[in-house]
Amino acid sequence: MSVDPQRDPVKGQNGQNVGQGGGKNGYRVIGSRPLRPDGTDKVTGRARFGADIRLPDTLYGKILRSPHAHARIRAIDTSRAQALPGVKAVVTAADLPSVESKIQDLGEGAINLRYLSDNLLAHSKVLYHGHPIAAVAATSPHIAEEALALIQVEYELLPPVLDARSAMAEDAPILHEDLRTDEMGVRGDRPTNVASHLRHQRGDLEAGFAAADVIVEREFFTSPVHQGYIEPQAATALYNADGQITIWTTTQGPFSVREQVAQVLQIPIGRIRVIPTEIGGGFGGKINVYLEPVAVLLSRKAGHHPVKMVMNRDEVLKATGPTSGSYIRVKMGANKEGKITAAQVFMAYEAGAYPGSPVGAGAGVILAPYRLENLQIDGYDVVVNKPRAAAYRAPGGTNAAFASETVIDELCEKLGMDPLEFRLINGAKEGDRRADGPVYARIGYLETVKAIQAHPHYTAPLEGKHRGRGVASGFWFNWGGRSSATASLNADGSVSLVEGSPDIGGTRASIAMQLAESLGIPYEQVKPQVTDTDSVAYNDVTGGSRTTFATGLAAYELGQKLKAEMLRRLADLWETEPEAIHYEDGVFSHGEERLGFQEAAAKIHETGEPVMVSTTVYPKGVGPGFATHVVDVEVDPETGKVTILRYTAAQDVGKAIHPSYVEGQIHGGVAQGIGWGLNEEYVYDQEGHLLNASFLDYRIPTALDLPMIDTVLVEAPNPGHPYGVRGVGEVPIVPPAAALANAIYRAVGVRMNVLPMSPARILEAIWAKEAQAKEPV
Amino acid sequence: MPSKVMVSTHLNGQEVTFLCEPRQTLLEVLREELGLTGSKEGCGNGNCGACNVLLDGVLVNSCLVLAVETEGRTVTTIEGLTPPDQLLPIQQKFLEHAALQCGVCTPGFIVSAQALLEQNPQPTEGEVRRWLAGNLCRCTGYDKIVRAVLDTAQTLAGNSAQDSDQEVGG
Amino acid sequence: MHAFEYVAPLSVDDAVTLLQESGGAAQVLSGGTDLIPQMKEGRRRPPLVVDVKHIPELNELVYDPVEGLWLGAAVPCHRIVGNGAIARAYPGLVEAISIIGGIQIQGRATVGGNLCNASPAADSIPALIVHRAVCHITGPDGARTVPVEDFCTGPGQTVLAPGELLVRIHVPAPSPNQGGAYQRFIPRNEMDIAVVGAGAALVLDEGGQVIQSARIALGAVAPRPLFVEEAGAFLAGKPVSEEVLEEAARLAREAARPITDMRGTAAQRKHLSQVLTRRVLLQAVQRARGEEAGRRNGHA
Amino acid sequence: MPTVWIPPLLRELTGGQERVTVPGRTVGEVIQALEERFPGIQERLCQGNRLRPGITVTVDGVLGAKGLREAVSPESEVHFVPAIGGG
Repeated sequence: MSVDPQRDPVKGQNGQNVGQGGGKNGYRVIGSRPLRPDGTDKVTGRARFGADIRLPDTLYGKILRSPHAHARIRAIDTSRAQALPGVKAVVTAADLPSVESKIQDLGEGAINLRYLSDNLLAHSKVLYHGHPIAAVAATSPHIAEEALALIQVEYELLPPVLDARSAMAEDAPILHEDLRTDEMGVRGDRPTNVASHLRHQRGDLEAGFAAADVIVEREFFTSPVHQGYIEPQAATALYNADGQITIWTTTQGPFSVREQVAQVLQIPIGRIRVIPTEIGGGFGGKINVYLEPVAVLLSRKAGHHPVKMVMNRDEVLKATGPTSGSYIRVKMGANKEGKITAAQVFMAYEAGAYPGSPVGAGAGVILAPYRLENLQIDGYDVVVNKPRAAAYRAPGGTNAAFASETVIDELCEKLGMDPLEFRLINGAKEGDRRADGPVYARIGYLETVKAIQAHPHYTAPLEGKHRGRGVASGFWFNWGGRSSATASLNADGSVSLVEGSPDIGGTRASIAMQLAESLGIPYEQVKPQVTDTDSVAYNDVTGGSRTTFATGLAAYELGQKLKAEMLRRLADLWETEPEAIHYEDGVFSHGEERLGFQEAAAKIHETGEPVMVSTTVYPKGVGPGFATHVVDVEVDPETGKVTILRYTAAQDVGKAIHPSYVEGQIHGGVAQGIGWGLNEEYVYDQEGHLLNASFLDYRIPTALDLPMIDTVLVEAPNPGHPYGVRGVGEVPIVPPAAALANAIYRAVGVRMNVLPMSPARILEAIWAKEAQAKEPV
Repeated sequence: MPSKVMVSTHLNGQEVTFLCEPRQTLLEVLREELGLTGSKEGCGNGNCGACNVLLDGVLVNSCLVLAVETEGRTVTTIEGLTPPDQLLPIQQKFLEHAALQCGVCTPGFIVSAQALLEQNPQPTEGEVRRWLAGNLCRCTGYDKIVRAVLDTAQTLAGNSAQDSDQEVGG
Repeated sequence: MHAFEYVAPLSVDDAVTLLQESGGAAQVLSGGTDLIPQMKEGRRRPPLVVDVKHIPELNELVYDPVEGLWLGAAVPCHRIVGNGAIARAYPGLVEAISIIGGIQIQGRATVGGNLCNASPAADSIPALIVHRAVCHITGPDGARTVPVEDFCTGPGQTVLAPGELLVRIHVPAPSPNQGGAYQRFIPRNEMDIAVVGAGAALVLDEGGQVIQSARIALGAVAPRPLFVEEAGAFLAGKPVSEEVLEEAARLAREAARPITDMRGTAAQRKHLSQVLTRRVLLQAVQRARGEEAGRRNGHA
Repeated sequence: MPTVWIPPLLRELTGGQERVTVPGRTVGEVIQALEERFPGIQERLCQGNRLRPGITVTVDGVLGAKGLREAVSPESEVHFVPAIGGG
């Protein structure tokens, strides 16, 4: 094998930057790769994650979960559990205040409070295998577990509904008697499992398909998949004797936890303080509360002891949010010139036990990379007897792109066109209209296509039997949201940065870097920390690819404000106007006067009040993200197993603040997309029992399943951010499944329409193809 | 209350005696009784490696060891592996390569990678991946982790090559 | 986990006494990589756990080119895999042992435990069967031996009577011109349970052209690891050819009676039985001839 | 006057019209104006004095934070789209 320096596994970076960045681009700090401030604690085991919290007198809480997918609860008897020595409290849904059916925006996405409450502890029905029924606090986790076994629940079994299409059937068993289909404000007139229907429509479909020279129509099936964060949910709550509540929890959004706990327990937020611990992965799955309100109830009932609750992996997989399984139908037509003439999409997403699948997002993603005149998308949010779906990295995007991007690949095949050429013909650019209506501002989609087209991966021939190369593109909206932060100037010239965005993948660094850049000081002088809900103003969750963008914008503003304040103070000292002071390269000067940043800080410290600035932002200028990926695979036609030979991802990242962590986001998203594409799925039996609730049989990729992942950071700066930042975390999970499907087709000639494309399924597809070939024509 | 057993073990270079129930795993005792929370529980059944420790120098999942089994044996956790005055080269390389995002799997990876390098100072990429396949990471796609391990090996080899050069020269 | 007592006897006799006194309720703890998760999940609730790792006989690992291999039931996999002489003598057996879990599992898991756990999908068992391994068991009534192919009686069940302890496994010395191989199919490349496992060992004539004897065994295609005696018998006396090996593989497929479960379908397992048997036979022939082919590895 | 794109599920109220121009300096005023021309549309978009949960508004492609108080210029293009949460 020849040595390609870019693929040398030892040399730090494997990727490249193209576009306007290509280096530091006049920046001092942005674009460099400093060490993260929390790194040492994380490589030495000192960092404190959710389960690492230990308070004196702590009790251990455990949850009893439903062994059934769908059943009415006739009776719960907790008396034997309560009598077990060491048990301090037992709670059931009867301990939850009754909340009205009210849709509330709780940080990210709206949810009906009644559903939220019912998901914490089932009130009258259990709606999925693993649904919580009761909780116990005891002096040891083992005693708590023993107590669970003493709780007696009487069930009336009901038939389960296990996928979107059967849930939509006329005679399907109904999960929620009061659920009616919402069609933008109009409620249906009968009980249903279809919570809502949405539609995007433009142009003339019939004319569009009539103008097509080739039409491809396919249907697709995908299973629920889990975020798979390595740290299980963990929360400790103290309901103090004075009614004040403190919650230590591993969460993407401490403010959202505060809000959810307040609403569901009917307690004012002013009595709740949420202290985020380090968070061991989330990917959208650590936004909803599962343990926190229950731990608060137990703490109160147990006599104001702290109660610590830690899920095990079985519970995480059974009862915390997977993302939706789905049924999708895509019909697309194109003319001989390679232009898409029409597209029609039907998508039904499994919401799990309560409404709220990401079908809206999926509908926005599915055709987003393309310029279309005639289109219709219908999306349905459907409840089934599975855990309530939660956000998962570009929610709803991967399965949507799997459908549309493989149909596009088939169109290309029929037209005899290179799939990247096809995308250059149809790809969206600034001024084009998205499928859901709005017009794109500056985007870098076409640049990602060109970056792959020019990449040595794509230009290198792929040789060998049963090998294939596939490409696919993806889109994600990204998000702004609300952020706040403060910065204090210390006498030695260091700056303490206090922010409220939990750091899930290096954002302390990327946010501190923006403050350093803005203030003109070295990164090492900024000391960032993530704080609790009492110590900074509201922050939306770390999610939606918003943190480096929005909290980073706050940090930029802090830098500007701090600089202005320092200028004002020095002007006072030097008896001049702030505008008259020159600040460059960390040096303030005015006439003969010169002070380095550090000296200036010391001088300001000695001569007056301390300097602290704060800022809050709610930026609108969100830049969406696009990516194009290429993958080479080899398929063993006798076993159906896929080996990934090479993977390259090009992405419009706006501006890479800390390129290592941008690459890391792409690596991680690709890895999750590959897992989704090849092996990850929830496996249920006919009664709705989840069969594979462990890391043994819920197969996330190991180090041996992945190659190095090449990245191309295309930098098309986002005009809505002073440094051009776009969210980068989500879009990389969108294309992989489709890219793999397209590569598998080229390797062994089967078009896969089911996720995951497990060896068994590929084998069956190969058999089906062989059987077809044998049939007389 | 179930009866407890007294266990003496060499833990991170010290003689430690603790009381535990036979049903408590080594991981539980480390974390809940001894305050050593660097070893993490990601799965509890040996499928993720986040709880990796060395038992008599052998890499094991501490969630699959009963604490009573460690009587008279030597246990090294991430806390004991880290030298008092500086980071191990593998830890430093993890930082430099940004080989961690959320960081919860990191202690397990460090313990595992360090055990690899002691046994096989010059592993190939394939050997690194095979060795680390029992450690799950959901954030990084393993790319930067594998690079960090290979780079550590290369750096250590460079250093020892320099050392031996000097010995020859001197 | 439920509460239980823990004892670590120092002799086989003490262990047997403890097991006998418990009336079969006690569980033997060796590497614990199966037992501990099973206890955590409540699938096993023994009142007494007998840790056998302190018994000298169970820690014995001796290889002699004439006597063969004596493998104590509590020897962890990493000791076997790390022993060059054993790996050279029984590559097909050691490669099966080397894939019982990742490195961390290898540090604890034992072949004895893999046998006694009696999973139909256990990796070491087909490999032991084809290498003619024999279990040495001690119980209240003395010692007895059982060929590995007869040791497991069903999922999680073995021939061990209450009070009986698997002490060691004996593997006969390899014959000249012997070759063995084991392969399993898993969806990932690590950390999975075999969808199907296949082991083969055969002895060629001096010229390396004629099969003198052969044994084939499959995992995960029946309630217990399956010794496909007829496929080996078919090969005995036949010259090596693609057709002959394929026919033996077909016989293995015939013998397989798999079920569909979350890890694989019956049809897939039937099919893989033939594919993997053919592949391990080819590999075993190459090894018998001394022309070992490199192992396929996506990251080599 | 600002152009409002009518969500497909509401076009039954606009006689099938895909987009209409109505006066207004804020999204709220635009909806008021729509209501005057297409009675019933306000109820489909709003709950009380805010947008319905699950609906957000974009003005000139930009997701507004102010809901009904979001400013609209005479050249603006207004869309009502599903609210999206990220991971």
